[in-house]
Amino acid sequence: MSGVEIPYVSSPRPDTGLVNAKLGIWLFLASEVMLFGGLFSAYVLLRVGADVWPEGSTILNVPLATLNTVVLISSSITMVLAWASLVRLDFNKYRLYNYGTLLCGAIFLVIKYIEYSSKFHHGLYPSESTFMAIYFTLTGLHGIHVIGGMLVLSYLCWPGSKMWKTEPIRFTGRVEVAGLFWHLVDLVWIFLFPVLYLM
Amino acid sequence: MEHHEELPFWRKYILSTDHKVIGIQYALTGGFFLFFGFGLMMLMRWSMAFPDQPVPYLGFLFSESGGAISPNTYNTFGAMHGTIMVFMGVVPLAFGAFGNYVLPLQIGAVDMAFPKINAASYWALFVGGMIMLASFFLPEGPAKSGWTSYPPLADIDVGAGQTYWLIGMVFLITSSLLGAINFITTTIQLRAKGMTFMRLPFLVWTQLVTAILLLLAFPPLEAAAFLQLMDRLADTSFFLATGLVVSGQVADISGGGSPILWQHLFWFLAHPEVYVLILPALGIVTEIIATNSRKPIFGYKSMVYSLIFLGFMSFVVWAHHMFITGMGTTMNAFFQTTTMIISIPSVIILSCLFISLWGGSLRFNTPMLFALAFLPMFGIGGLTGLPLGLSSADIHLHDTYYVIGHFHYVVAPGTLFALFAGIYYWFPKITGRMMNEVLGKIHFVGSLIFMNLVFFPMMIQGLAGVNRRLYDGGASYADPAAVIDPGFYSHVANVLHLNKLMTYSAWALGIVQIFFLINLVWSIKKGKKASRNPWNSTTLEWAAPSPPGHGNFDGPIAVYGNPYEYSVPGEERDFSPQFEPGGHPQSQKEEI
Amino acid sequence: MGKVEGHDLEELNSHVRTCIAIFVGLLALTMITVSVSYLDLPVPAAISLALCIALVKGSMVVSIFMHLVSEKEIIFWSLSLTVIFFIFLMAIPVITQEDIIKQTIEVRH
Amino acid sequence: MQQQPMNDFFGFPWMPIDVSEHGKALDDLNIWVHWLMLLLFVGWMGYFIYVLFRFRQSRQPRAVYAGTKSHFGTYVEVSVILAEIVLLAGFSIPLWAQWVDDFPPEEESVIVRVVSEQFAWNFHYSGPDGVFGDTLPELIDVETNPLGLDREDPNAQDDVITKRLYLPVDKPVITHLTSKDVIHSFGIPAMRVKQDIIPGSSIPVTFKPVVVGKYLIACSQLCGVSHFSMRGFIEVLTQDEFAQWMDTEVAKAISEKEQGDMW
Ligand code: HEA
Ligand code: HEA
Ligand code: CUA
Ligand SMILES: [Cu+2]
Repeated sequence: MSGVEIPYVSSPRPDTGLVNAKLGIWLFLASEVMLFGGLFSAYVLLRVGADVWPEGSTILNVPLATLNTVVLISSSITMVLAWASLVRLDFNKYRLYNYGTLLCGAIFLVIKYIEYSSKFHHGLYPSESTFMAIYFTLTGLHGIHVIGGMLVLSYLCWPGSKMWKTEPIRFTGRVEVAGLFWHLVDLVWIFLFPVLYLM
Repeated sequence: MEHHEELPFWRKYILSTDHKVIGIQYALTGGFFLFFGFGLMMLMRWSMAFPDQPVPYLGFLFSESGGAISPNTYNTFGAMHGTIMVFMGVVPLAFGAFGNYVLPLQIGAVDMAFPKINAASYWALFVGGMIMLASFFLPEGPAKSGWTSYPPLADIDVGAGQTYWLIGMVFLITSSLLGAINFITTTIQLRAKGMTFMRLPFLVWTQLVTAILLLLAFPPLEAAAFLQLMDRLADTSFFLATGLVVSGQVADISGGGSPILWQHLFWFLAHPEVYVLILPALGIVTEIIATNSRKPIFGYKSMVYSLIFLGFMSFVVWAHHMFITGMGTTMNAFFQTTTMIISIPSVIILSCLFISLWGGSLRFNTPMLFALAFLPMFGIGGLTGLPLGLSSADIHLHDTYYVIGHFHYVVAPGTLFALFAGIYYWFPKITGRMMNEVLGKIHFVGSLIFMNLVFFPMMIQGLAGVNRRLYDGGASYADPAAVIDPGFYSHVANVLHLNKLMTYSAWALGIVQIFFLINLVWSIKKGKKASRNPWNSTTLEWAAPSPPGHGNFDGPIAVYGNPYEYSVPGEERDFSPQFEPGGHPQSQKEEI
Repeated sequence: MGKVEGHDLEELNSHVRTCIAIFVGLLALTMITVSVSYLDLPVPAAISLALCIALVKGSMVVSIFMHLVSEKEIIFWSLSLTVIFFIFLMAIPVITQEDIIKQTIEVRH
Repeated sequence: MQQQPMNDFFGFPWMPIDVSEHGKALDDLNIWVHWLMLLLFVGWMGYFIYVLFRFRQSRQPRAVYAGTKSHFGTYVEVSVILAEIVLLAGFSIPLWAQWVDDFPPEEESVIVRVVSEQFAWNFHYSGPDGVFGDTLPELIDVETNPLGLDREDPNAQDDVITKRLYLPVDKPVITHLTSKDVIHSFGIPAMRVKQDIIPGSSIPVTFKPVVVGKYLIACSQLCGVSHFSMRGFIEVLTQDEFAQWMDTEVAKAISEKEQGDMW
């Protein structure tokens, strides 16, 4: 709304050294950590209590997941480069790298889709076993985060990038903040991958 | 202040991003749900006192069961009473409304750090609330497995009620998370010049700690809600053990899940949640007691440290709700010990408030009366937590009315009284008019008497061993016809008559609230005009006009001293506001 | 070359170089953890190794990509709190689950 | 219903009678902690009322900035801490350890499997052979075989399944609690027993009734629409009566089995 100027939107508050959005996103990430913490805790408790627990690699497709890991890690580095390009005032390069991130996200989802459909094809639904249930829940929730991150990045790539002309510092801050979220999605996958596929 | 272009009504009052408007939206929504939840309980109390008898006047609502409340309806109402009161009543009012309206003013901010997220937070609550309300119109009715929604019962519940509950909870959780992020960021980033952490009014501290609890405790419940949704919609067995036999049929599930898992994830949230219900109340009470005793709060610093410690410890006591699920000695000892430890900071905070009164000049206006009554009421509630926290004593008391009595003493004559006090106290700031004192005092006396008449008998029933969640209030355990042959010992028989007393008192409590509602509506238009600082108070919100305009203060504002500088020796006035130079030299030592 | 205010280009360049190094490191660790999983180590060893590698990778992402190493104190504190509660959340339910009323008597069938 | 005898709680008849061996200790703890609560409450309440009267505005027009310098609050806090330590270390933890770890020798006890379901209690005695017959979920029939007892199993021949819990007086009981469907809770107010029954696990609980009589089991966990009426009935008999009752039941079980075979 018009009128009130909220301080520390683009320049940091001297005593804390932070802009509002930076603190806000880290708090949000903290809550995300606890969200996945709840699910991981469920995983641990169910696994410890189970009589038998299948080794992930016997059911799931490790090569595809490895590929997905590489894709997500790559998307993280393009995210960093996109932000760095903005700091260097190179908007076109920012867009290019941002396309790269979005593309990686899309590849990730396509591979996920292939994995899911091959499971369904073999009649492996979440109701099959506790392992399949936690696999679908964890990767599904992670997939929703990927989609969410892609929506934010698309916004910053197209309609939201108008802000670059008017408030470049604030826009750079937004990209940085979106990047933090994207890295978290990567981070979660880094743990999901061994937990579900390798052990 | 510069003049703004007029905004259309819906931008100004509906989709507003002004923290004050959002605060009022929260208050009205929370107030509505409190009333609604209380309405459910008045019906349930009828059933407890007069099981199977048609409800007077409202019998048409229950035509299927001949006007009486059936056990099934009772269970749905019970689950929804708990859910509504906790997540849609007290949290929106204590955290959402008071936090939104008062917190930015008290730290000298122009608005919340993220106004749009703030509005989104309110609307998430609204959607969640609507989903919960919608579930009342489902053919099988809303959720009926208690506010705790323990599986397998909740998992295998027929009808969509439990699914609505879970989806509604996801929205309510989202709302609280967004709110929490906003509150923490605002408190850390938008404090006015000179407002150091140790100069924050205690209410701001309590809201800050509350926000941290919500931020870190709610997500695991969200995770649990997803798991239960999977169980219900995708036929997984996260919470279903192998070999369940439901109504004679072996259930068609993969099994291998754990019902206890839900309890861990639920109580990981729900214990911090109960402190979410009480901490803002403690903050409100502290503000009012300081103002109306005209002296600084005793031991402000130790209160702040206790508060932080309490917040931290609230994450490691949760399994005291699970003592009798089959815990071994080691973990049991661990949770008993943490539970006893967490009672200490509460004792310290309450002692500080009691001692603060010593040497004061007490003004007994309505907000002060509610705030003072809060102390012993919270005291009773808190003290009755101790036998529950000692697991060996809890064996007898668990899931009896003693537990119900314990927590209602903290949330009803505790938190609700603090909320009433807060409404009477900040009403002049919000509307520019005072509330009526006579009506206020009637409301106070009536509420105090009837709250105690509702909740004290619960302790007696609980000690006798009467269980909670019984639609007939325990009559099945005392009825000679039902207790198949005579000669069985009934622990309930002697205390059953208390049900009627509690029911009548609950209705009387409802009638007393009418005085409050009349007062509320009447005072908006007809109340005595209030100045900026009607209570001669010291904190920052009283520097703003009543009601504050867009952007809150007349101009830049700075802070010069501690929050509660009342009756400073040598000063002529008995209050030295934070926003004016002056006050006790001690309080100005710390610089920015 | 210009830059957005409040940033030091030198620092930025070296940060980007570190990030690329980390990227390569992450790829390498991914390959290692996958190949180790084909070694058929005993389960506990395999789990600990996989988790250790994941932890290393995770802290690389957090500290460099998310530049937590150079972040402000308040963020650092709020994350430490989160980590503590995360550990509580992971550990206490399982420990409790393991410490149930157990004694030698089993129902004999 | 006519008045029932109650136990004393601070001079009021607020506690149910207690017919178990361990109950007294739990009640004592309960009373001790209520003493602490009462002390705190009465102490602070006295102070509170005095303060409200003494420091009202008309009597004390201007407040004293410094308030009190006394360390009264600290003393209270320290005493509360000490009292809690005593209650924890001296009573509650040891009592709990006894409650969950100290099981009587199996030979000297009555062993009962308690199987709960929506909304009924079933009790399974192993009979003279001391071994429970197999139960298979597939065999469950609500009317004739609520536990799905496998009548072919030799160990099941003499097994007794009842709807009421019969116990001998003065003899320790070991119950193994299981549930067929949802969580129930095995609560016996008159014996200070309460234990949630978690489907999927079998939880042992021990107690010892010391007075002959008839008592109620109260299901203490919300388990569905008829939770309110999920009572169970316990009859504590003299040891002779119990032995006699057991003999009749076993004979009945065996003869039923033979009849079943003839068909
Ligand atoms: C605002 C809410 C709130 C608060 C603050 C508390 C505070 C406490 N609670 Fe409570 N509790 C609930 C809400 C709350 N609780 C709810 C909702 C449930 C039930 C949930 C369900 O099952 O549905 C519950 C259940 C519950 C249980 C589980 C019981 C059971 O199911 O068997 C236990 C067990 O340990 C417990 C313990 C405690 C303790 C030790 C405190 C301590 O923090 C209390 C510390 C306070 C004091 C010790 C008071 C100090 C006061 C003085 C020293 C001064 C006295 C002076 C005068 C009175 C004049 N609570
Ligand atoms: C915050 C929580 C809260 C609050 C405030 C209350 C308030 C009340 N509760 Fe509730 N209750 C619970 C939380 C709460 N309860 C929970 C969690 C359960 C357990 C559910 C379960 O078993 O799953 C429970 C269960 C419960 C039971 C046991 C049911 C059973 O076990 O079967 C009973 C029985 O009498 C009861 C009674 C009451 C009564 C009489 C009030 C009264 O105090 C109500 C008083 C209400 C008011 C006085 C309304 C005030 C509001 C206004 C006046 C509007 C203000 C307007 C604006 C601001 C605009 N409650
Ligand atoms: Cu079974 Cu309640
Ligand atoms: Cu608790």
